Amino acid sequence: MTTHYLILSGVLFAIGALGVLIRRNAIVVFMCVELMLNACNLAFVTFARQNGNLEGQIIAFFVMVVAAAEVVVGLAIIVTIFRTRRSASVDDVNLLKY
Amino acid sequence: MTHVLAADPTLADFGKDPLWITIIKAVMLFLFLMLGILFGVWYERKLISRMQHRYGPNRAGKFGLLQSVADGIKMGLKEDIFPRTVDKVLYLLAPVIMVVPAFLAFSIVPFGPMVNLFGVQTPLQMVDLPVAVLFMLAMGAISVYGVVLAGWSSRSPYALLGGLRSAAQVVSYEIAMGLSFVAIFLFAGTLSTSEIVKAQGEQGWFVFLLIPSFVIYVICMFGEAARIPFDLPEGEGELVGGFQTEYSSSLKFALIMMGEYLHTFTASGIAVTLFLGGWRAPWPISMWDGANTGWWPVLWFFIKFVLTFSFIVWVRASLPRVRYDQLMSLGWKVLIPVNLAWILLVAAARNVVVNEGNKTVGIVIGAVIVVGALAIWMRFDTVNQRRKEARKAEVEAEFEQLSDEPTAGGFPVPPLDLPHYHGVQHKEIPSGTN
Amino acid sequence: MSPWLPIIMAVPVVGAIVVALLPKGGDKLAKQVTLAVSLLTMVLTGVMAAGFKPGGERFQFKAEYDWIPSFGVKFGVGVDGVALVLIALSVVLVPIVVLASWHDADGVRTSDGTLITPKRSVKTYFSLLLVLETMMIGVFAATDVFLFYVFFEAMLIPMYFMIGSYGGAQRSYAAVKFLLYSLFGGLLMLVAVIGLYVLANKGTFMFEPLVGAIKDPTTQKWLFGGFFIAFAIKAPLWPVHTWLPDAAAQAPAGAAVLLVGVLDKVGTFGMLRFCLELFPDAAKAFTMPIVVLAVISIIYGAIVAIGQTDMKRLIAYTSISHFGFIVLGVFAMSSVAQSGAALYMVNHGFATGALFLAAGFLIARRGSPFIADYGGVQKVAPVLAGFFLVAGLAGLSLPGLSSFVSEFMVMIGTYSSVAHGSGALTVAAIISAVAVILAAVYILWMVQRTLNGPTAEPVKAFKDLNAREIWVLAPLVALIIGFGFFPKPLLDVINPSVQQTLTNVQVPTATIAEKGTGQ
Amino acid sequence: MNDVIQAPTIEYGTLAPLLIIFGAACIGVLVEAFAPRYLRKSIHVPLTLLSLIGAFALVIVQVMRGVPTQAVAMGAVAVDGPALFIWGVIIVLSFVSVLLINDEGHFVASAAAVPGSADEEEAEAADNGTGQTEVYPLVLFAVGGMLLFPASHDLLTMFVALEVMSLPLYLLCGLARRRRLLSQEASMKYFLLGAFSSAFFLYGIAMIYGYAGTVSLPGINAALAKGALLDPLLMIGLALLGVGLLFKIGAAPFQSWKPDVYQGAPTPITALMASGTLVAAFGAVLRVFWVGLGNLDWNWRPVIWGVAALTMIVGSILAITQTNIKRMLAYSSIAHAGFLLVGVMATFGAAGQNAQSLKAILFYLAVYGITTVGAFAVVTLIRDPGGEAGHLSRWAGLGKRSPILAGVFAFFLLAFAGIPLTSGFFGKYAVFAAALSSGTQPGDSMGGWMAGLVVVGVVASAIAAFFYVRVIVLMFFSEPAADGPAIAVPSMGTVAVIAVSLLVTVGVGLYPESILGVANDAASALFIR
Amino acid sequence: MDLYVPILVLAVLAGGFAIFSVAIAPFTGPKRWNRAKLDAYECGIEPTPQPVGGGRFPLKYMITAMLFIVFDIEIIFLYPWAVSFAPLKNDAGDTIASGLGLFALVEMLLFIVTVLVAYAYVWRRKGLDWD
Repeated sequence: MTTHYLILSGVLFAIGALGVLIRRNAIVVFMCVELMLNACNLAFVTFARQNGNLEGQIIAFFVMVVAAAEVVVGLAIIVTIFRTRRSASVDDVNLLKY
Repeated sequence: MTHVLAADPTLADFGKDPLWITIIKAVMLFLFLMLGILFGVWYERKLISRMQHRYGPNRAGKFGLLQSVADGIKMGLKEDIFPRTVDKVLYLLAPVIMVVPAFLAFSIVPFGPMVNLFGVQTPLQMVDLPVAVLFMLAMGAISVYGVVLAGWSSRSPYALLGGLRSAAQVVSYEIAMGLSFVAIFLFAGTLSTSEIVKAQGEQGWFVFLLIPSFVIYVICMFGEAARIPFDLPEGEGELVGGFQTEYSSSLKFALIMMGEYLHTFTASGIAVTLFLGGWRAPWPISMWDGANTGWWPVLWFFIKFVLTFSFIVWVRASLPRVRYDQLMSLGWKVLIPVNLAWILLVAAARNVVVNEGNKTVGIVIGAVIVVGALAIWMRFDTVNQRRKEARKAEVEAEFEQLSDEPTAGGFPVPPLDLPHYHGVQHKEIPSGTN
Repeated sequence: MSPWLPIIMAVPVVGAIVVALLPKGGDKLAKQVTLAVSLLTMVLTGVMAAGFKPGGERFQFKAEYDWIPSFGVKFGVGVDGVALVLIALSVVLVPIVVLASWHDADGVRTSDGTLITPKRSVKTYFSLLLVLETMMIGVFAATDVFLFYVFFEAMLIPMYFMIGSYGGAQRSYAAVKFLLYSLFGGLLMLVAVIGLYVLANKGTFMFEPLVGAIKDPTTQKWLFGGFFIAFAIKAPLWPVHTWLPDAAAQAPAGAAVLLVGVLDKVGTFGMLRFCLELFPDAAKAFTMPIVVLAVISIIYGAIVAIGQTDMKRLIAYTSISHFGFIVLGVFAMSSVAQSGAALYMVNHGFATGALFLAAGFLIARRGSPFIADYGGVQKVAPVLAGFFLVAGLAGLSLPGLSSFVSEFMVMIGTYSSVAHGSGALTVAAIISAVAVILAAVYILWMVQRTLNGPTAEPVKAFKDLNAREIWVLAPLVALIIGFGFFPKPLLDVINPSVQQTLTNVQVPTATIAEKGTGQ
Repeated sequence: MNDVIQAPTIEYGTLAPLLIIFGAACIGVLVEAFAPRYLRKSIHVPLTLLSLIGAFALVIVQVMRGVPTQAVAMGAVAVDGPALFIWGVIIVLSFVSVLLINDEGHFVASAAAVPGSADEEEAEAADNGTGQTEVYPLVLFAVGGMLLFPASHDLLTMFVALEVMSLPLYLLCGLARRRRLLSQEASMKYFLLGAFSSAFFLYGIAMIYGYAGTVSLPGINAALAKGALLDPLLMIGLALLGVGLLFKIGAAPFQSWKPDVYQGAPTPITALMASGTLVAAFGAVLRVFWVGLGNLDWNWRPVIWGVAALTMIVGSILAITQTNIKRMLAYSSIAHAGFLLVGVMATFGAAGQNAQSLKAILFYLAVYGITTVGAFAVVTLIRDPGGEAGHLSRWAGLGKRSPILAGVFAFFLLAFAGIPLTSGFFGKYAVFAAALSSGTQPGDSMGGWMAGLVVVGVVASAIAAFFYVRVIVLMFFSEPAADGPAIAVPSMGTVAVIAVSLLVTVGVGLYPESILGVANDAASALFIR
Repeated sequence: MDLYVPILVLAVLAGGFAIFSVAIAPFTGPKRWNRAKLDAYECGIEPTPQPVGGGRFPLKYMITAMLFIVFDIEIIFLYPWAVSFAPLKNDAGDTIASGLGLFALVEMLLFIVTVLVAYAYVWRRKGLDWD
């Protein structure tokens, strides 16, 4: 029955990745990344149950912490950009050309 | 009193009920809460008005007991205002999101030990989890979503700001509250409520063991349930009803009110369960062996519960509402650091008491913690003291300046010795001439 | 362990540092120091060369120091005959070049005073020159393949800057082209070097242990390819020669002399030393195609040279043709031809050097490299004209001048070589003989167009050679004529090591039988 | 918790360098909190530098005491020979970079302020050119992460280290005083892409955990030894893990962030990233592929082959089209990542072979890192009114205007190009040699492929040489522009940085054994498996 | 899993109730249309048009949110630590799981001190002040 959870986490991860690639608003992109991280958490916990050891759940804890840190840093950056140029769209961020 | 009663349920006793028992329990709990709300509203109003030398509701039914029923019906029959600008789905969803977790949060509160319910041995508790307390906190957190969404979907500045304010307040106090439980877990070694109650049976009520935790919890309780003195979310005086501005009437409003009442109930329930020995009989009665068996504990629980609730009401009657910055700085600058220090202290003590191995190190560490905490506190205290004095001094200076030179500070005051005040050119108009 | 070579290599680089650190405005001093250092180096080399025993063991004045043990790289130097003469060539050319380019860096003015190259940092130029000298000595002296490679590549940088900063109008283009060509070849060679080390699995880069270390023919072919391409680019062999005319034309005369006179020799030297001895089977297998390339560049160089309007380019193309001869000699697999090739390297150095310098003096006077702008120089500046004529004749290897001996030996050797049984080499020799006539054409035509005929207007203002310039050309011409009549000392030094090479390559004894016919 | 929990043990002594760095970082935060603004920098600088020195000394002590052969902290961290070498290198590099960071005027006074706004003015007035002093603790945290990253012995620690390393860098990128918008963009792009890639990394970990039932690298290897090697979980995990790691080293096709970030970030930070982060990331890559996936080499080596080739080619070719010096250096660093990957290709099979290629990579990393820092240090000195003179055309004729600076820079470029008698050449040689010799060891199916890869590398470096040479041509062979950029008078720190980098580049170029020997000792004590 | 069944049941009950009352509200009451009544209430003045997705709000709230995340995570770490700190005894009173003891105490001390460092920083940088 753990397969269902895996499928779910896979779907979540895919949605997140797709969102990162498609969506244009920085905050949304960034939420999609968080979604991906949570998909990872789901996978970890599922595998922890499957393998019958606790590592996965512990890892989930750490991932939460890291995600939190990422949220804080990311929001800080995005807010700063927003304050300087009144827009949080990735498309407006185009001074750096290839 | 370390003797262990067979009747004490542990985690192992849960998840065994047949479905129908579960359903019965659920219905019972649900009814209990609904009636509780009806009764509670009446009780609160009555109590407060008594404290304020008023009669309070006394028209609907005996002692106005049916007052809240009447209110409910009235709300049902009022017009259901649906503002044009709101975000439809969320606007409707918000009250639901607020009320459902409030119900669930209460489900982990134990009412009593193992009882015989329709011939089935089952603990007198809806459900218990290895992470029961965490579950309760989580539910509390979810209903914050309700608040924020309510404010956000209303599309009105008051609602938005109100929602954010209450969200900020609730989360801030959630931290302190969560920390205040840690000491308990240090003693009980579990998060399951039933086992915590059991542990209180063995180690005594935590309210006595961990007074600081209890005090902090009680403070946070008000913050969490947004009761006076911390009822800023709907501080009418400041932001016209806060996040529920647009829920002007009707059952949606009723749901929101209900949710907040349930939070209050949960807060009291948790206070009773974690600190006041849960369903255990208080001291003199506990002498009698039968006190903690059968259905008796339900009685003890109710007594404690009602008393706690009355205390909340009493506070409402006696304290004014605090300012928002005071609220926040209390939560962030006082409760959290004190909590952390206290936790470390308890841990150190606990380490010395129960853990095998070298005790001296533990003691040393404990001493270090105490000294360090005190040092920091004193330092901050003196700093604050200096700040206060400085502030005071400059205010006084300002005042001085104003008093001896009226036009200072940019507020021109007309000099009081101008001639016309004394009526130099004042021409007497004789009365009665025409 | 003899300290000779390390000392000789150290002297110029120390000198370079001294020159670079001279106080501001010490240009004159810098030039004098440079000249002194280069002369000292020459003297030292001479003393060392005197101690060289032609009959003795192959590598003499050996010195080995651990350099990079983790890679098995040693700082190993030592000279055999060929290396010795080439080192001699370089140390002789350097002081001459120093003299020749005395004023190159401080803005060259034509006789009518127009500035053709602006003022540039003198100290940099001369310290680069000295650094280059060290590396030229090092690359010939290295007995450690890795060390050889290091010098082979590092040499590019000073030359690159000399061309790029001190050259003519197109200098940066020429410099980059030169650098990239050589670098590319060098990198391929690097792969081959690594491959050699790994596959030989001897744990060392020293030349002698590596001889015959690679048995498998196909492996040999690959590695040979790596080395050969690098060398072919270096000693411009058709079709990878195109960088040379640009570089030589843009470089200041002095630098051009070193470029064509010495740096390119590294290529042919490398073929003789490494390609042949390390990968004999591959060398034999590839002889035919390489010979074909050589012949092509002989003819091609000559023909294109005829069409040139720019003196320096013309000389560059003549050298391409000459290098064709050298490569031909190297791969003819007969001792005569190889000795001839080795000798040719030296003589060509002197001859072309003289030609470049003389042309340089002409250009310095007129400010234009184009032949058409000259005419009747001999009336105005007879001495200059004389030197130019002699150098030119040496270029077409007139009998009695040094290049004749070597060219003759190469052709004889190739003609009579029976390596690869078939008379293919014979045919090659015959075809290449055509180039002799062509050479006569391009040299004489150029000489005639510049020296004889009506004196062009601007040429009238020419001053004849001053003392410095005479001192530059005289020794070269002396050497050309001297070795023209009496090449034996050089050959005595060269022959043994060529023998050694051939024995390492294991060519049929028949060829070795008729050795020495050239003398 | 039905089973007995044993209190874990932590070898504080072995982890001391890490602890010093992190401790200093925390103290730095406290300094930020309590020290008055005008004092902060004068406290931070010695604190940071001293902590780095202390950490380095401790690393030396470790080496003296003998390299541990056991993973410490319950198998979370492996302080083995390579790790110690990498630590040393990272600490030195970050020390040098910090010297660069001390230089005034790189960092914004208050990052949150809107440019030109009132509070910006106020902040500018308040700080004496030092800029936001949070930089120092942030750098220390980043360095700590860099130290932990290559030493982490299970994937969880590695992930945490990765984030600890990256998050401060994300912020630091946005702190440039001039060209603010550019810098903030860089920071945002770096953050979004970085978070994206780390999510991939994490999901990869999850999959591998699902396959192996553990995240400790040796455990994974053991599981590979007996488990089925075609398990989809494993494949997905391997791929995603690879994406995460390759992103960090900026290998194609995950290189796109590098030029933007390098260009936008304040140059000292760019120097730190280009040197320290690269070193750390490669340490991690080596550890994962050798310790964790060693039994799977037949599976990942073809992929790495392609990636390495692609990276070298892309880096070299795209660099040619660049007009901005920092972007060009970024692409060159991509190309170098490719060369290093060639070395990674060679780390497999017999221990001896592994040691050799390990040595090569370690050496390469050390010399490349230091040269990079030097190059960026020079870049900081060529200034326009609006900030650093990024555009290549502004560099024209620099050789005439300040020959020494131009000469030094040219030398660094030659080192990048791998001309003999510079450190870069020996780095490249070492890697290529390792690759070729790995191709010859028995039982390797990819012998010819390795040779092919080396040839690709050679071609790539020939292409790369072109654009390095182009800059030299620009600096020396073309006349200076009328309104050339100003050449800032370098501070003591910058001078020291350039001098040190030059010294190392030359010294190692003449006598590589100096570092090579150390790398050799470090590598011969292999990764703990 | 079936530990959670009762919660599910209760959730269904409460949810049903809530949704029901939200749903019937429009039908039970009268409808008297009035434009002003359906506007957003701003004490009687013309309501300020709100952008989709709510208006802009002070950054302060965002900062609070970030702080909350950080400290909540800290709590996450405190709970397991607290639970497994003391040795676990069964009813018979003999230890079935030894506590982490001194080690845990020291580690948690370090952890909390680290958090307090950040806390002090935030405090000093006026992160906790509401003016």
